[in-house]
Amino acid sequence: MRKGKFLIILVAAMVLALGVAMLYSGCGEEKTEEKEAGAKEGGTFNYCLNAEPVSLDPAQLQESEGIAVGKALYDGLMDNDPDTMELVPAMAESFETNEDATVFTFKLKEGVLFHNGRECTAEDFVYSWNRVCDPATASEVAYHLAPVKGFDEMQAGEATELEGVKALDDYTLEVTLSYPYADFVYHTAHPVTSPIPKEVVEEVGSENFNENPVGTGPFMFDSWTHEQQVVTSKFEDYYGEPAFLDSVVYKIYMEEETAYQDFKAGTLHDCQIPQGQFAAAEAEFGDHALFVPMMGIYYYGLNVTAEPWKDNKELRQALNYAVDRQTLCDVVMEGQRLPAEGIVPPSIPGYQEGASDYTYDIDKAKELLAEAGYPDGQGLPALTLGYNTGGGHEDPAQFIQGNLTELGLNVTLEGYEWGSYLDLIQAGQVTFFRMGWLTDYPIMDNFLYPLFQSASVDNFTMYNNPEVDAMLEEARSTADEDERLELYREAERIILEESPIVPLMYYKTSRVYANNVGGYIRTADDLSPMERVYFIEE
Amino acid sequence: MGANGERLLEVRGLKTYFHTQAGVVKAVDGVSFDLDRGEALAVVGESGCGKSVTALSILNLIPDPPGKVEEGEVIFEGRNLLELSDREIRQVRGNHIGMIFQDPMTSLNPVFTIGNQIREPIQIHLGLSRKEAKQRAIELLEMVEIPQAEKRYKMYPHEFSGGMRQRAMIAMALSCEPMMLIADEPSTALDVTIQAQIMELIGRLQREINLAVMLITHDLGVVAGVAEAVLVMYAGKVVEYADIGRVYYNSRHPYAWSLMRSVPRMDEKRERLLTIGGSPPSLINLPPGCSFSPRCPFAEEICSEQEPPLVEAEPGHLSACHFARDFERHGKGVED
Amino acid sequence: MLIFILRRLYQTVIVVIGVVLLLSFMMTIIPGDVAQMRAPKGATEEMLQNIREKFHLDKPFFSRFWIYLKGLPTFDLGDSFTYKRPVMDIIREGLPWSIKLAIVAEIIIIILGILAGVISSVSRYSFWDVLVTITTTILVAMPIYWIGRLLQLFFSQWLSWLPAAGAPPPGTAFFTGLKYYIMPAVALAAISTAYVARMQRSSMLEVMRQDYIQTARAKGLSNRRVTYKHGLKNGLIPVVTYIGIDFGVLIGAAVLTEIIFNWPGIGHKVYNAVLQRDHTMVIGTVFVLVLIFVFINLLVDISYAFLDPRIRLGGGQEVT
Amino acid sequence: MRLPDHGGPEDLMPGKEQPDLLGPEIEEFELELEKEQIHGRTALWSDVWYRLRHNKLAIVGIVIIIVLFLVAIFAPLLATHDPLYSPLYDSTVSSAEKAGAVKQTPNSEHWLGTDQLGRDIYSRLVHGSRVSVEVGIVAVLISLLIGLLFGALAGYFGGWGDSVIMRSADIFFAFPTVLGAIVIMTVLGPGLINVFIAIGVLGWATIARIFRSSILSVKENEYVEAARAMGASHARIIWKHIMPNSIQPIIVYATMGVGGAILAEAWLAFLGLGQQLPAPSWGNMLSEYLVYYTTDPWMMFIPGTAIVLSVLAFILLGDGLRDALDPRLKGSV
Repeated sequence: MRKGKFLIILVAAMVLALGVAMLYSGCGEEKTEEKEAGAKEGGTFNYCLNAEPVSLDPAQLQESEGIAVGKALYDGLMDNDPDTMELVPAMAESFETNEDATVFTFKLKEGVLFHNGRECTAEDFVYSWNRVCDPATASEVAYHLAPVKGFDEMQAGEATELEGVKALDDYTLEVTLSYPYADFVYHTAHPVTSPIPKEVVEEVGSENFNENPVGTGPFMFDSWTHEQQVVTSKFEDYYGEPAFLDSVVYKIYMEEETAYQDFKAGTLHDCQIPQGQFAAAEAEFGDHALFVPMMGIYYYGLNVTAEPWKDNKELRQALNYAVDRQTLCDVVMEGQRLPAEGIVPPSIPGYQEGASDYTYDIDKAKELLAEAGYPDGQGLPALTLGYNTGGGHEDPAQFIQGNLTELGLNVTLEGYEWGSYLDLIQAGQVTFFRMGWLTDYPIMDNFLYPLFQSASVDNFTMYNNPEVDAMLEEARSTADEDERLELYREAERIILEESPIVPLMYYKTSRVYANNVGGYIRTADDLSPMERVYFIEE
Repeated sequence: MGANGERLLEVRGLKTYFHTQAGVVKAVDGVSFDLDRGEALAVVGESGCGKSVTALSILNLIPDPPGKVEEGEVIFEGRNLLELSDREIRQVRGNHIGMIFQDPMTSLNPVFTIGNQIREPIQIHLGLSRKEAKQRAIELLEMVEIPQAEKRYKMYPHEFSGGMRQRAMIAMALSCEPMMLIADEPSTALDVTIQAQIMELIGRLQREINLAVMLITHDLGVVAGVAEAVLVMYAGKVVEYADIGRVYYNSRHPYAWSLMRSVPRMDEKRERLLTIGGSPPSLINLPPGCSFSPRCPFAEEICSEQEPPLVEAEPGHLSACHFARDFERHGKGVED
Repeated sequence: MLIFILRRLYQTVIVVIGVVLLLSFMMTIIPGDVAQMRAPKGATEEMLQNIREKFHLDKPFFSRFWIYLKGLPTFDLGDSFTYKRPVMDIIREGLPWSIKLAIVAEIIIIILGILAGVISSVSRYSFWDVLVTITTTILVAMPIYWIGRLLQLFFSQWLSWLPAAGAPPPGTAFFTGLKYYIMPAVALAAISTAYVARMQRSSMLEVMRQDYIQTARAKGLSNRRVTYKHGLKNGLIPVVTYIGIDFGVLIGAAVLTEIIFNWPGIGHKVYNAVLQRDHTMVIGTVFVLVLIFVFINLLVDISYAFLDPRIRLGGGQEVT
Repeated sequence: MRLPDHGGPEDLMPGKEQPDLLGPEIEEFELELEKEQIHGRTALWSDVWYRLRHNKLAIVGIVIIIVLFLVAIFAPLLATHDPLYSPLYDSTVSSAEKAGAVKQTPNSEHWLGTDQLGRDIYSRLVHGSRVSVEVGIVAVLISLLIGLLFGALAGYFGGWGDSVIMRSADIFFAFPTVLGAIVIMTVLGPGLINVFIAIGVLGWATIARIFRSSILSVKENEYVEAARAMGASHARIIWKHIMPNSIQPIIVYATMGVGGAILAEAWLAFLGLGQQLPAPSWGNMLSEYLVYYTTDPWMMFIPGTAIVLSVLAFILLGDGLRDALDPRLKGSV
């Protein structure tokens, strides 16, 4: 009898567990009506970071977390308009460029102060840029200044100063490039190129500047508790509009899911929406869930030097017609991505609609497959589709596999962890691979040149087209914006037609912010300018 | 059986059963006996005959479940121990009735000092202070002939030899000056020489402090010098109950008789010891009739049909055998 | 006793060196070019070579191993490839969190595990016993990260009682801070609590049928005193040993818990370090973890001897 | 020494006990009872089966395990859908239907609902049982192979080989398991075969230890001495004489190890190091559905319950086996 009771309890416990699960069906929180907007000065904003920043030294700002904090601490010559990503002056009053886009002259604003109270001058830019390029600094992001004349000599240790950077006077900075590159001015909006005060670097030591950062940005550094938080406070003497907030605390989370929980609990004022909850978040937070198209492309690459992709444009095109981007974006990604028929996303100046005519057309795909010599997939060896695990790439990969199976191909999936993934792709062991590309600057060049220029190290598809190479170089040396963009557009069309990649989706941000917050936006480079944010009077 | 003293304990129709899934184990099935002040009674039988259970039943120490005292009375100083509350019976245990167990190696708690363990009942039952209790404990250790008692008091059981431990157990059992001591095979686990010392000690204490002793053993040899009466048990029942001389020399039950002959004795020359064939029966499924009949060398037809009652074979000598009254003739006839 | 300790120490050293050797070797054969991962966009082969040199990656395996070994006695574990700071600094930041979490988990294990074990052994087959038995068995059978998620679902998502994750931010009051510990500690403690409860129960049952318990009862002690004085002290011996050794395990085994609960501890870091091919970080962290583990083992062995007087003087009994 | 067919919940406990406070004679008596009355003979395996049969929890375990194996064997027959099929991939399905095809709650068409890609969860669950069974068996076999070999070498021959092997076992013990698995999996790369190897390799040390100590206790027995005296080879002595007498704790450990391996597959999958997609495995399913734990928490309970039940079953059987093989055996959880 005792055992009878025991078994009954056992079964009951199991049933109960299942029952609870079944009964529960999305009884989301009641949506609270937003109060009448009224900006309030002050307050502490808890900003969510999804990893520990690698560094807060501008010379080491490389990943989104570091840059998010860096953007608040440091200002540069130029900035991107948060709404349009267009270039706008920051510390520069104005700039001029010569005919072939090799010399840039920046006129600086007067009275810009560092957080330590000293005025920032052109010399500080010279010092800071030299520091970034100095091999002793061991910057992994010095490449932002790679076009500057003297960069290579500096990196090789043959020079101690950048030949191409000169302070003509306190408020004039002249930059000479080693090759024509009209879009260089966009680089000066990147926080790596921000000025820092020499005396602070010398006082704390270059290595420790990371822990004692001083800049000209709207917020000052207070403290950094590793793996937990970075605290910044409002810089009262900011040269631009001072921030509304008293301070911003960057809270470090390792896991999106848990951050989201804390956001819902009110601990955080913004955070990423975890994958799989986009629709729910949109329903729950309405226009406080920000899905803004980003400066990046999610694609599957084909190694065009490897079988079966080699010399078989039709086969590659067939794939492009076989994938159902709309369903992928709408259903699998819950509308959190934009279907990509081109390479350059809509948030980039110069974006062209209909860069390719790849739509979901299984019949067309089958036709092309037959033309490629594999009618209904016959004769085509089994394909292995590679992706890196753990980043939410599993569902798109399975979906693409489903699409290609429908086309008649035999596809298996192979998940790799990121650490070995790039190696295997470059070694040519993975020839059909998932890849994403997020750019540093909102320029078309930054999509086309690194990915498809034949000598670029990031050209994973091994695409090599002399015509495209020439066009990209020409575009770089074209100072005229319209002409330049037209060249890029044409290059994009050619690349797409040759189909070394299957573009799938454009990234969108997936950020939510709290109900009592105003002025919060998400930019195409997935940042939120904190100086614009304020709390709303309850 | 010595009915000459003041009656201390009366056990009447004691039945202790264990309820297992295989069935009801009748470990003790209707046992009755008496014990006077200062008297020593030996309870004898093979392993599994119910003698230890009888002892545990007296102190109501049978684990429930699965065991249960089903019937019977244990009258100790006029009170039925089986009807006492938990609290009341605890006042009897260790206080009025002390008990020692077979294996001194395992009967002492290894993680407490000897002194701590002896002190415990003194403090609880006699309400002595810690210091007084310590004084008393040391006296007790001296009483049971443990040398350097003061030093030994602080030692742990594993630092004691087997014989020492049993002495310590006795000291502990006698710490509250009980009227009765139950000794459950107190010497079985010890060396032969130590055995004798322990039995001697028990005998001495019994005489000196007028202690009633219930001595449980499977070995009749060791009780010879101590016990006055003997209760022989088999398969949960009393099969013979008489004073020691009668059981030794004039047994009226074939089981007891065989037991006597299975013990080497100094005073008798025998060519070989008798062994009892077979093994004790299952207490769940007792053979019909006399439980001992399957192993009994003298069994007759009636033995496997009717259960023999416990009768007075001669005055003051109870036996549960169909042939109890004329056992001598009957038995000898077969053996010789 | 001294010989016993010395022998254990010698074994400890062997184990630690063995772990470092094994790990160094495995990190070497892991596919993935560290330089490639560390290199910036558009890096040249020359730059890659510089990185390799910087991290000694160009040297043969044994010379690299030797470089490690030389640093170990002074806890010079090199610089992390990812964070570019001394590994020891990063460990110093993370380890206290891991230890604090392990301590809270250990408290839960001790209180709940022992309590549950004792309760179910005292009242066998009672409702509580059955409940404890079912719960413990199911807990052992549950993937720990699922336990974590369920806790978050119930206590954070549905009931909003506890913060979903993270460590208490600096300056949090003690009791508010404690709320951050509850869920990760419970998840971390779950399996061990179940083991301890099962162990405590059977150990108690084992003890409670020892002869000395019968002796104690025959002395007229109350059930409570018999159980909690005579029973528990004996019944605790194997459990305490387990709990002690488990403490070392808890510090190092919290990888999944720390990931799910965003705990800034060391397990989390070492997991990321493996994925980032941060050799120095992986080896350094595991070295420290193993050191803690074997050191705690050593302590447990020694303290075991003091808990059980039988071993205290006898000196022979080795606990494995 | 225990009541013959005790089957209370305490059978779950690592150290099986008998009713407390029975006098020694009762225990002896019970021994008699078991030997004589119930069995009549003392053949080991029939004893084991007898005791196991009367342990209700072990029976629960056995029943679950049988069901698990049957499901794994007959998965294609039991499944109602192709576990890989999703209407999302189907060019004949309209986009409106596609939108409604994912994360359906259980219904008559999809008994356990559909997953985030619109696949039938029930069918994936049924097919996923195969992975769990395979991982459980193969990983444990690998552990056994390595563990028994090294355990035998260490225990039987002793000497420096013993030291080396046992120190290596120490090293494996000191190594945090999860971390060990992560490192091995990153070395080998993901995939089912590598999951077998990683879990298998990590389990050898315990088995080697158990086997070594039981060999040590059996080795000096007279029958082994006798066999040695008669010139039997080492392999023969180990196989014929020592193995049958030291294998009991190994069987118990291996049984529980199957449950452990199923669990390990689950957390490896959680770390993205498990079976390759889209093949269903319970670990993959659980970590996939975990993502939706706030919006569709019912999803994770399906593979979760399946994992818990099957791990539970092997623990129950392992506990039962331990009691049945040797009621006095303790502590080898």
